[in-house]
Amino acid sequence: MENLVYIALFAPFASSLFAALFGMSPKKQFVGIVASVLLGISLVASLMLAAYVYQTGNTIHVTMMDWISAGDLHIPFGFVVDQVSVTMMTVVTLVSTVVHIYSNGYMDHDKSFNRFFSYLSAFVFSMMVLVMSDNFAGLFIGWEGVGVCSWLLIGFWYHKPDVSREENPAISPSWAANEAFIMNRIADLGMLVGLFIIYWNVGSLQYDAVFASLPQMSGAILNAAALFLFIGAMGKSAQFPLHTWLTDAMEGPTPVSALIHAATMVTAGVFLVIRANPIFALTPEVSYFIAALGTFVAFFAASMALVNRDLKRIIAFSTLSQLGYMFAAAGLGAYWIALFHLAAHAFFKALLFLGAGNVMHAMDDELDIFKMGGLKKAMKWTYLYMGVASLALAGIPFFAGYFSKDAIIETAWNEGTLILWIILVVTAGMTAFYSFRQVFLTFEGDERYKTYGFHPHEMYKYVLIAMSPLAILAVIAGFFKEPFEHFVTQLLPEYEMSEHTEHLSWILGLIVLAFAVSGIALAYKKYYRGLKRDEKLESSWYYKMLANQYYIPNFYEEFISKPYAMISEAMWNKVDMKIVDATVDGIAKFLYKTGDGSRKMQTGNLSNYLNWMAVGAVMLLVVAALSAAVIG
Amino acid sequence: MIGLSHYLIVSAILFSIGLAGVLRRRNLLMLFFATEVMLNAVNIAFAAISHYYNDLTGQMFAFFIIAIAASEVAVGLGILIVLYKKHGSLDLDDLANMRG
Amino acid sequence: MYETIAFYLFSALTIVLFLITVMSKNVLYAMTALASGMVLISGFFFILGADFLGVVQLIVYVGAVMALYSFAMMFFDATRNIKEKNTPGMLVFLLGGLSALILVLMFAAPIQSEAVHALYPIHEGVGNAQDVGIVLFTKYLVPFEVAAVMLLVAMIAGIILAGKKMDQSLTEDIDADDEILTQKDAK
Amino acid sequence: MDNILSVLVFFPAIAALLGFVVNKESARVYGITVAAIEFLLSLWLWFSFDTANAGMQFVEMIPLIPDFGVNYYLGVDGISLFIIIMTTLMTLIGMVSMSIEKDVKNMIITLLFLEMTMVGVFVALDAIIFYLFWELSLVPMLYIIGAWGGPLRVYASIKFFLYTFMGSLVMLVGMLFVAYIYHSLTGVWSFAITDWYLLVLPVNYQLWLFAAFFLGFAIKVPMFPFHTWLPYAHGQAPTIGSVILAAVLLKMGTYGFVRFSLPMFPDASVMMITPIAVISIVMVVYTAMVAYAQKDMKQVIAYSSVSHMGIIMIGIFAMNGEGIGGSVFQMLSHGIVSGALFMLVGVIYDRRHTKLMSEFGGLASVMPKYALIFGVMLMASVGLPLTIGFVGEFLVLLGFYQFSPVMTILAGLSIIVGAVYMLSLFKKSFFGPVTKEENKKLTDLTPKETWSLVPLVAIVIWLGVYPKPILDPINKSVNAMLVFMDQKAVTQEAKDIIKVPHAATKTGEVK
Amino acid sequence: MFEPIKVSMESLNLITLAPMLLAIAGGLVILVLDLINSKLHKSLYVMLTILILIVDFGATVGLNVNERGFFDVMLIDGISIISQLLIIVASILFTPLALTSKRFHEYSYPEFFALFLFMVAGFQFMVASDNLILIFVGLETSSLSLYTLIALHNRANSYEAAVKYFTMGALSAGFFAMGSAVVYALTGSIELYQVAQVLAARLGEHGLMLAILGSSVLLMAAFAFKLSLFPFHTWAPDVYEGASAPLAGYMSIVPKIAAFVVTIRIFGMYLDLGIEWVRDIIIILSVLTMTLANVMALVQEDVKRMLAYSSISHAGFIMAAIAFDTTEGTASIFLYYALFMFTNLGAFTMLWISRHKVRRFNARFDHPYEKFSGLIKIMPMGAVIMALFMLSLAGVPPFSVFWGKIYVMQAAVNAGYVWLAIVMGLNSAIAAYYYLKLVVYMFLKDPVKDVDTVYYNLSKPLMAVIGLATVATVGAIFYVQPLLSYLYYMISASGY
Repeated sequence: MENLVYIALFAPFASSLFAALFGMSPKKQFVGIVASVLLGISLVASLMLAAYVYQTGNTIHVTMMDWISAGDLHIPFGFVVDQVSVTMMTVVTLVSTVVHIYSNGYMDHDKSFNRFFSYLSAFVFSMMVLVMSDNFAGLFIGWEGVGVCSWLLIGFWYHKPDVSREENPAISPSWAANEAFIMNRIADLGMLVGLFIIYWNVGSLQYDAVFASLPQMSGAILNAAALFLFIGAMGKSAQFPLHTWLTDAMEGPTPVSALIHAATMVTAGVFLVIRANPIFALTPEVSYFIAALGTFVAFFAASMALVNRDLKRIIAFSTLSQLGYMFAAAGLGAYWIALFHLAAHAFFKALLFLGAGNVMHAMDDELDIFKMGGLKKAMKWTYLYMGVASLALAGIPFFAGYFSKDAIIETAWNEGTLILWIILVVTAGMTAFYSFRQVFLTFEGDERYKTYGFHPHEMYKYVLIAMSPLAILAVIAGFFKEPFEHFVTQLLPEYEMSEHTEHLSWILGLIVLAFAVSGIALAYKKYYRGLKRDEKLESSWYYKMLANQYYIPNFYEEFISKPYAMISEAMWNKVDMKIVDATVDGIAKFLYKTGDGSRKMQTGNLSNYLNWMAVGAVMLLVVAALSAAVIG
Repeated sequence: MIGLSHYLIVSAILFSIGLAGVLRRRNLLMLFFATEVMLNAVNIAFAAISHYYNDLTGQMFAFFIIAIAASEVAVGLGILIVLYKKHGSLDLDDLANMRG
Repeated sequence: MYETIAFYLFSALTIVLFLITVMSKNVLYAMTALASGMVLISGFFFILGADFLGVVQLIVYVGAVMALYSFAMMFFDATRNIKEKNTPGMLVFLLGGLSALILVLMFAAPIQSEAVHALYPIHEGVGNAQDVGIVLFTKYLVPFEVAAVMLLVAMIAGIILAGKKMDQSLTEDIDADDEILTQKDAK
Repeated sequence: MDNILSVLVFFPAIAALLGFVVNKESARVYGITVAAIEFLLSLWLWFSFDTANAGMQFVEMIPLIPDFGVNYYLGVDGISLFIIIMTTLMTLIGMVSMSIEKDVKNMIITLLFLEMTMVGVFVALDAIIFYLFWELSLVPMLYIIGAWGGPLRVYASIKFFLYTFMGSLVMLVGMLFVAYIYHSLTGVWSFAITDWYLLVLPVNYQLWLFAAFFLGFAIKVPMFPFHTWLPYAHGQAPTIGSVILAAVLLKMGTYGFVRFSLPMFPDASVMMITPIAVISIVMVVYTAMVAYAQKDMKQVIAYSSVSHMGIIMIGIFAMNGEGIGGSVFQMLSHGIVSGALFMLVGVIYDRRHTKLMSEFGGLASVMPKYALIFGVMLMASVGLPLTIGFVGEFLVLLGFYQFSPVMTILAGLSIIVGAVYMLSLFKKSFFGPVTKEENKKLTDLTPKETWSLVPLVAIVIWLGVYPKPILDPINKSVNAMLVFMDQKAVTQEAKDIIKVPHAATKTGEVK
Repeated sequence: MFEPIKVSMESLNLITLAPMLLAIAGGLVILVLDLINSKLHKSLYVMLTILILIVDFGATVGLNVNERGFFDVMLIDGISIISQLLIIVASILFTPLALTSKRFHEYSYPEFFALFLFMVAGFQFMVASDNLILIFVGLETSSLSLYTLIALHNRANSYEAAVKYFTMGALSAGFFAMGSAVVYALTGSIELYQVAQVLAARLGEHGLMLAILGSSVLLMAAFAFKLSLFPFHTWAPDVYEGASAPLAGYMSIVPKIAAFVVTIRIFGMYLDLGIEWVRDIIIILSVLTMTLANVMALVQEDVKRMLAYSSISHAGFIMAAIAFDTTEGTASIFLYYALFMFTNLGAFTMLWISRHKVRRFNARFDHPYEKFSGLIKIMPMGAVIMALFMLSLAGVPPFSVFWGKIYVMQAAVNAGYVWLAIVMGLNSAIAAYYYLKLVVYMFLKDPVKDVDTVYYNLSKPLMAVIGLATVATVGAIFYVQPLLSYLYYMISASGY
């Protein structure tokens, strides 16, 4: 089994290295194929491990080698395959494999084809390290690794120039990449601090050691550790206020958005909370904060999605919103539900993005849904996939999202957090609305694209086929809820609804469903027939506010980026050059000036010299006389 | 009665006169005169102390000071002569090639 | 009584004469005053019983030094009044006055002490020249001889500095670049 | 070969003297060969180094001025060993990558002398010998900056020299005072550091002496506000000068803290943790901001050096095995990474004769290999896990957290601000469209450049993934030092703050 | 009438006089040789001088420590021997500088060498006595010779230098005489060991303090002139500039060693009497001297003038050591000068060999910095060697002056003057600037114009001198130990 662990882990790494070999060469189709195959191998290994763990209930723990040891700190490269990590492994490798295959088609015209696969596989490897590590430091390796890969991939088309924010809210891919990296770094600092707290109170960063010693730790420390860990999670999972990078990250190629910014990396934060659930379980205040923040983000992101015109950004907002759901669940203690939603979400959201990718591929990278419409003729399969995914997202019964999301909302009810429940329910309605607004505007109605001269065409067959597992899972994943619960709760705490909730569950379900369906209905009414723009609405302040993401990016720019640049400039020009350096030079100049001044005593005139000498002698005599008077 | 202090005070006054001369003179020859005054002043002091201590050392010192003064005059005038040949002046104000 | 009168007379005269030396604009006056002052200082020596020193003072200073100065004065053609931009009187007065004040204060103290014993006592009834001679040729023989060397040095210095060779540059006529003394000298 | 340290010190010096005879055209090859041999010798030193021993090894002692206690006294322990190896490595690589056309022979000779002084500083166990090499190292660097530098080279080189010289003279007075105390306590003159370690000084003496040494070391590090010589020196120096300066010379300062200040003045060091940490935090954040404001690539990296040195300083004053070990490791890491970054800037400077970021843009399209290596180094510089930069930074922050969580968070801002200026540098120069016509025809790395950079990339990743072979000996010596400091500390507060690792107490390693 | 005086030869201890007599006799021999044959080449006189000095050296080495001779006028204690040795060695080293490839006016006089030897004898007398008369006479003998030697260079500047030196010397002689008179008035003696006894007895007397302090001040003024302490230093830059480079170098070492010895004797006495005031004055003067000379050296345009200021600064540096009044302090003075000697010898020799007849770089200066511009390109070896001397002067280890500096600073620390040691350190840092300035010119700038003749005066003897100076400067670390232990032994033997 250990070999399987290593195969699952290192197959993507091998793939990355292999692709990197050709990183600077022109496109080589076999690179994509080899990468996909290696990813497939990793998937198979993961599935086998999953089966093993599922069947035996054993976990596999391997330690490859020592990494850092200094002082009392010992960090090994250790990997653990247990119910949680194997779930993540499976999800990650599955989506990755699909995305790899998909990318063969999507990226086929890109001259940096090989490089893309190298980055993509490297990402998978980092993600595997993240989920498989048996300690927080290893998790952090993966954490940073996915950050870098995300940076590389968002900035994949680095050659694009910077443009104004009006033209492209993300300015340029490289700008978006840097934004993502830096925002994540802010959160990483929190995460590091969380690690430090744990280390200095436990003496180890191994999960098992940490969790074992939790009962001896004081509440304040636990709260601090939980809070800082969650700050780390906020960055990676793009929770408010560190969320702006996620939508800008859509500058990357669409498979990247599917894999990294929807299915896997952004859920790392949720994974962290789930992984560290013993800590969070002991810190109800922090947990409640997490749930509240998650709920808020769910609503907040959904509200921005309502008016957005960018195909990918809408999906990104929805991702954000769904991450909010997951955090809500995790914060409320329903870790397994969060994990379940994570998995289900991965499937349908990846599918949604890949579908969007198909559309972009067809529409020469056009993203404005107002310029689309009626694409269903040209892209039947894509329409189907995206429709299914949207249904799942909207939480329509029997699709994956229904089971997972409903459970979260039910949890909110069950915990008695009525406000959270209401918000989550409303958000469910909004989710349904914007999902179908997008689907309808893209695929139904008049064929607006013709006026812009596009010639859409369907994606390659094999790509469509490759997408099918996701589509299938988006439909059926919900049915595995029971076995899944059974499986992961071997490790995660059981979460049972109270009898009261159980009793009301069908009503609650109906309410949610009502909201979802009415959302769809509204979308249908407004957009099915085509785009009817409402000038009055679009010029209203709230519409503008939503369209501009509550002006948060502008706020950040005006109050953080620009002041930072200004202060930096001032630090350099004013402080460093004018004060610090000028002081040093001033001392030197002073000495030089003193020299220049005192050389004047050297007039060259002997008489002056004699005067100096006499002055010296007489002065000494005077001092002597005065001192003698004092001494007596 | 004239005591040691009397002599010494005369010596001090003469020494100061010499010093003042050294300070105010710009003509080298006159400046040398002033240095002679200073040395002579000291000689009075030595002779007087010698007398009052009944000790010969002071006279010795004065004797050597006279010898030194004489040698200084010889060397000093030698230097003055070469200088005068070169510069044609003994004024210190003309003699400030090197400064700074 | 006789000593007191002599002391005050000599003191007043030397002070005046040396003041003339220092203040006079005429080299001749200054020099004459200096010579007279030195004669009077030998008078001090005679009062103080240092006969030998008095004689030496007269011979060396009034005889030799003054003669040298006279020759020099003639050489420099300095018989006329000289023009000097003297150092500001304020500074000179201040420094001279201060030094006089402090030196006088110093000497006004009870500096003479019974505790001091003469190491080379002046013998009663013995001539000063004899006394001086004995100390000079025993204890101070070495300084005496060194003084001789010093006078030799002064003599050589006077001769070569005033000599003709100093007028011409011994290196002037030789062009720097065709001088082939390098090897010769290096031996 | 017990006298391998002497060989290491004097081999380059002798080679430099002989180098005067070597023909101008062959000087480069000569230099590379000598540096390579020196590097192999240093590797041999590592090979024969007993990693289980925490104390000084290969000790050599020849009395020079016994009446004055000055001895030719050399030795290495885990702390200095790897800095020496890094020194020889960076000299070798610097020489290989050197792109200077003018007076190559002079440069080679100067570099070899410089190598002697640098190795000398790290092997010296006698304060006077240490000081000797310390001061002597200024001279070749003065020449390198001044003779091959940019337009302001004379100003920069003199500033560099005088500034450091001034500080070290104050340090010298400190050394003399320690010797005086040693003499008055034992009646023997000694400048041997190991003898000085045995002195238990009263706290007020410790504080004064600490201040004296601090000035010398802090200027070299350079700590805020003594850092302004550094941007000039880097800005004007030729690539090779910057590489050596950043990689090795700056480390002398931090090494000095580890070698002198901590073990000799444990109480003063503990009392000074807060002020020094505050200065270091200012260094970290302030210089990172200044770096962000720079227009010149090299200046960015120069200021980033200051910022990173701040991290090293914080680690040293963490007073625990994690922090100090991490600091020593970070010294190596910064040496290699900043050295490589300066070489990388040199690559583009050789091609375009400008280092202004505004002159570039889109280099990643034109020079992909260059961009790749630059990217790796950049990531190492911002402390990405599995690169060399992470290990040290992580350990430092981890270590210092024990002393002050708040200050650690402030210092930890380095991972953010560091990313800000580095990524902005990368974006401005490498990303975006190729706007300038001159840039379109730039050639990618030549084999010479590639082969001097690839080993560094390899090291950056190797030590990021598997730092153990280096971290273990460092850790041993650091632990021993902590045990020793703890025993020696006079005040209880110091004893409380100096944290002896359990590993060290268990085995009872005492120097 | 007196009895005839009987003096036994043993009690005279004539051997104590031997070294000086040898030098004087040597001077006379040279004069006689010139009388016999006036066409003899200067190289003969140079070699004769060196030989005489070597014999002189031998005689000095052979002296026993702590002996008095000739009615206690001669005092052969440790510092007298080591200072004589240093004086002789420095004289030997500077003499061959006469053997330039180009002719210079002064060396065409055989009298030059005779005067030189008389001057050495004068210095030797000065250091080998504690009798103020002999000190004074020795001082004047050497000074008068030195004035003449300077004037013999036969340039307008050298006359000016000689006049300045002479006149100020005359004034300082006046101070010395007056100071001695006060000492004599206080104690009835002018022999320092007697003076010390009487003063110790009279120290408690009321009203005498002014006279005691006044005597110290007057003597201080006299020797501060010789040592070129602020504000008595003003002659030094001009005289160095006007004198030929070898003499300037010589002046920066030998007269100062002699003056230091006398200063140690006189002020050591005051310090031993417990007059702390003198200590304070010495330290103040020393700090002022090193600092002001340093800042003035910063702005110089001429290397020789810069070296003059640097010598002043070094003297101020050393002066502080007297205030410590410890064996280390005294040893550090001699160690410093011994080490400084080689470096200064080298530096001034480098100036000397680059001396042009015509000032082609600057209307006034012989050695402006520009002259050395880009020397590394023209004459790499010369530039490197000059740089070594400059670094040594700046106190960069391991060159010779560093060891002197560190020892002085150690002495300061040991005596409890840590702040003074720091001031010394900071001053060294300031000083480094002007030394570096020359290095910068030589190494970092490009040559200006027809510089091929920078080594105008180079000859083999000069190369030998430079070689010796270089070896001694670079290899200082290897002879500091024997030197130090010898100095220490000698000094502690004589009770300082």
